[in-house]
Amino acid sequence: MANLSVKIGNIELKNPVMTASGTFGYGEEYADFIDLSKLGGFVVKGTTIHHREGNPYPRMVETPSGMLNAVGLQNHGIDYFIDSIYPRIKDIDSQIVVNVSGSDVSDYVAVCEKLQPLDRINAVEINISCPNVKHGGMAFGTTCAGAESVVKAVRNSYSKTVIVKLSPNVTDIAEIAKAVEAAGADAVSLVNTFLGMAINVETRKPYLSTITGGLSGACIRPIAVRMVWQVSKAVSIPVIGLGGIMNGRDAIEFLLAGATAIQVGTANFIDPTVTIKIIEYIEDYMIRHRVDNIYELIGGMKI
Amino acid sequence: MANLSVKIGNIELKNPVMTASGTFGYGEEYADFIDLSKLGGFVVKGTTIHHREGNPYPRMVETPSGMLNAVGLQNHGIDYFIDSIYPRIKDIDSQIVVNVSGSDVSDYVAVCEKLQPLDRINAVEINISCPNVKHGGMAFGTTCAGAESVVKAVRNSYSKTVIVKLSPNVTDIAEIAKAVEAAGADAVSLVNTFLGMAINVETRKPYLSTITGGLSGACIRPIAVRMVWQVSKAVSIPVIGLGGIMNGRDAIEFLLAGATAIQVGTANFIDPTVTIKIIEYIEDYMIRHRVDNIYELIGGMKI
Amino acid sequence: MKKYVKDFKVSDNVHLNEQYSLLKLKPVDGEMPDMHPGQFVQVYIDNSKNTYLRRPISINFLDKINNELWLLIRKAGDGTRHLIQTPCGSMLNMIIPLGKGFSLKNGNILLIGGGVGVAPLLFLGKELKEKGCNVSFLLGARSKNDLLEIDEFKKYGQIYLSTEDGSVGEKGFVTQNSILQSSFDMIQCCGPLPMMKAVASIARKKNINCEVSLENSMACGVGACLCCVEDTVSSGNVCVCKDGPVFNINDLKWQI
Amino acid sequence: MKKYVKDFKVSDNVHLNEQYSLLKLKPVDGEMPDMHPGQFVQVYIDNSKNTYLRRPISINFLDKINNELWLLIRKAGDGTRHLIQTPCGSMLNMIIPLGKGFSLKNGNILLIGGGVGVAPLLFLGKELKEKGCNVSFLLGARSKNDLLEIDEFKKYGQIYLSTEDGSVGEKGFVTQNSILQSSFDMIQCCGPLPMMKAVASIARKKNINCEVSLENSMACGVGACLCCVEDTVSSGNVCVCKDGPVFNINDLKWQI
Repeated sequence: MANLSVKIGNIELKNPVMTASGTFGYGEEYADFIDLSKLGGFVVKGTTIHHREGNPYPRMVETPSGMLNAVGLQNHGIDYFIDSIYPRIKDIDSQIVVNVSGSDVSDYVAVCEKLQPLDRINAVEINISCPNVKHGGMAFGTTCAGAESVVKAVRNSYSKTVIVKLSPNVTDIAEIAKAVEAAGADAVSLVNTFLGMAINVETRKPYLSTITGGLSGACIRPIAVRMVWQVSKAVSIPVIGLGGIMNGRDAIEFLLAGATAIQVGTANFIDPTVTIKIIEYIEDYMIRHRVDNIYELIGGMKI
Repeated sequence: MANLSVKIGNIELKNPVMTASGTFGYGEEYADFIDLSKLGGFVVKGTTIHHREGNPYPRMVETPSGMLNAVGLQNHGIDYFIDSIYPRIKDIDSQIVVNVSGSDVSDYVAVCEKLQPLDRINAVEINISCPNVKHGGMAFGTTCAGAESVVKAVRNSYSKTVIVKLSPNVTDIAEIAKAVEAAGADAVSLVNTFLGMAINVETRKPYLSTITGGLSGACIRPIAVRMVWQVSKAVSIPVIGLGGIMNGRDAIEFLLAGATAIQVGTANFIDPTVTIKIIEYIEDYMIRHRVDNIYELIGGMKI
Repeated sequence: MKKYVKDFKVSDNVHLNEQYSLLKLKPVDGEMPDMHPGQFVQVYIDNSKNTYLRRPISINFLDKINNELWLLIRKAGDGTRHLIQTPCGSMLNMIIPLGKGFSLKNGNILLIGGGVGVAPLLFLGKELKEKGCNVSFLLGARSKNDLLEIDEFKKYGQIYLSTEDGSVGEKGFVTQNSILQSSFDMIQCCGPLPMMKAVASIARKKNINCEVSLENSMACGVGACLCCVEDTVSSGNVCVCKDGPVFNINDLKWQI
Repeated sequence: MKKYVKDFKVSDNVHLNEQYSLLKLKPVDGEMPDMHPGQFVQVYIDNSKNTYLRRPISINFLDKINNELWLLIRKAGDGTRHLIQTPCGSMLNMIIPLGKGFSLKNGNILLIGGGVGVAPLLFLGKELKEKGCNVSFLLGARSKNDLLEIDEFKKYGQIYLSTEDGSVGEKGFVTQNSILQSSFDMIQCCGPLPMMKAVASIARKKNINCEVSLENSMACGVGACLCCVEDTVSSGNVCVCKDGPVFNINDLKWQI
């Protein structure tokens, strides 16, 4: 049996297949469809220090091979997560990662400090790339200085694995990745959504209440693969690849480009069982290609 | 009859529908399918000072709702264009724009100086955003200083209309647009292609000979519309919008976002008659919505 | 109720008119999931270029005798255009069942439907009748030809019709129908938003318990993406796909 | 030759085997464009989610009597998977005709095809025969069941077969077939690249004029996008879609 396990910072994933924040709820929503313990890990949705109602609807519009969303980090806040959600999911035998967002650096720190004591949460994903909030979010992720400031502060207040989720809405994502690596990140995950918009030409109004939103889905995959390739060459910490992964082939493509693990996002909406199919595809691919260890595939593109 | 004519710099287009450089050859390739004189204008493919063989094949791979290309500015050079192609197309009753590329500033200047005397060429599109060439191209388009340097030099050597084609592979496209406006551009066109890549997982080789290529097609439209909206708010020169326009609805979407004219690119490959259908759709839309003058639609998104 | 991702086989495709098809579907594995009136399914459309996400379709009817699920499809976009043309024998993959449905109360119940909104009321009417309720259907449409499944509705209750052109039933909107003069213990409604709001305000004036079934642009259908929210009195933004699509009007922040 | 964007109606869809379908198409307006053997069409596939661009398909045959165009479709990806299932009566939009075809020479001509590469040779063989040529077909496939349209080919020339498993004709590759001992005035070939290169090297050794039909990933099909280039002796990078797909081997920079 091929070895699919990978290491991200100090956490070990039984396989490289994770789910992306904001697309998989708290895992529970998919418990009817798949055995969550089969996943390498899952990232629970963006959590902030205080409760957030998110943006008004409409929050979503379909686009060619993708979708725009403008949820705006709706969540009940970190205390509610710790008191009401964590107890329900903590016994799932998979790596549970909490995606952390904030309006300023102290928010990120406060949330991470509250997560520190939780036995079953051994990694956070610092979201400096949410395009759907007025303050913070992407603002931190589009400059090296902004990214550094958040990561340094979190690093000093959180001793477990720190993953930093990068924005693709930049000229040189490798530069940002190098900055967060220098600031002490254990891994980077990319890409978050692309800032986009769509207009209803009959009403002349934007489809989203916030005018712009985050583009995800298969449409962005070629750009995401390119960015994963560039970043994995630029940094020595593990890269978690995401952006339009719809099936096992796409997952392998990201691994070959340099990703140590991958996250499945929008594809969960189209097929709630897709993550399991991807794991099975990778196992089958490794047998077909006589690959014993998944690390032989990581960055294995032949030029 | 509604008035569809728009002005870009000193040139007047009978309607806002143009074709994008590199997707429409020299117009002739589509003469069997449509009456070229019905077009507002067409941009002939990227022309350089010297003949270029372009990149080795494979140069193209299909992606979800789009395609990656790595043509690499294959063309016979400006002299061949002037001697052999211009005489064949100069009598087409439409605005003929020449897309100009170069490896350094002097190349751009030299090509524009050679175009200056041509009666039927009254505008150039300065390509500072080609992702498929080693030198120049996108390098100029991703910094304000780089963009300025090319545009200033061209402006001083070419007296007709200068359109600058911008790269979307930047953090803040509005900043670049402001820089080229300040440098003397008469208009900007956006977006050029997004840098992307795709890997064949069975061979583990990239699909393109150049590894990365330019992503175009419907998949990028939401990002392109957002950038057109941002740029049109930031500059006072006309914006020509392009990026995944597949039909008349999409064209109207770009106009509402702030584009004064639009360019149809990849869609020509899928339907060689699409430009005419788009013009007819716009005419019909203006009747349905009681719009007498196309300028009522430009930037007409209701917030 | 447990949710499934299941393949169904199209056993019949009844073209009701230019705009509407009634798809009858059998689970390939023979096992029909439990479902409740007002719930919906997410259909995967395999052959539509311009359809990336699944399409939410409300459950029209559950034919327990023939083990068939009925979906009433209206041609809205490219996805549903392909869906109404689905040939018999072909497969459809669905996530089923989704959302919270209508409540099943007792007494004198009026079910109001407009356009394709009549779909969930057939299944609901049947369940209510079997429960011993006195069911009345008030169905509205633009014109006679737009009224759907009337013969089916007749099996489960009294029928009252409104058409905008008066080609059948009373002329005008459902909200103008004289049946609304009578009193009911409960009104359950599905249709265009303006119609549902008008019905809701009548129900509120007459102090009748009222439920409506909302639409919203959905991605996941299971409450994971938080795209399809509705602002509620009890808990702020909740998911129409998971906490709805059926809401009691007292929990909505509608200005009515 | 003038190019058209034209709607065709599928008058017949012959499922040759699990992998292949023969589509017979009539122009909706009744007017069949002029075309030449070796040219191709760009088919728009309306019902495939994963097909954004048109698909280039070489012209298999032009049935002038029935005013029908034949396309031989091999199931390669999602687009062709849908294409081979196209029901009779449905419409296909095509750009037609595209590219430069085979030259029509005189004398003793051998047409070599492998797999789906046999497609253009049927139309070519017919035209050559009508021109008075002595036509021989050397057709290769993995196995007996993979050989296509043999009865059609028989109408226009001598048939020589090669199968890798020897289930019919000579065992081995077409390049090992004994017919290649004889001499010809011209060899025209279409098939997998390794096969065409092997054929080209034999032709060169025996100093036989030889044309091959190339594949390449195409977008526009009309020479506008410059994606599908082949490096040539005469003019460097040229478009396979416009200056090909048929090339004389002497103009190719193949190492043979």
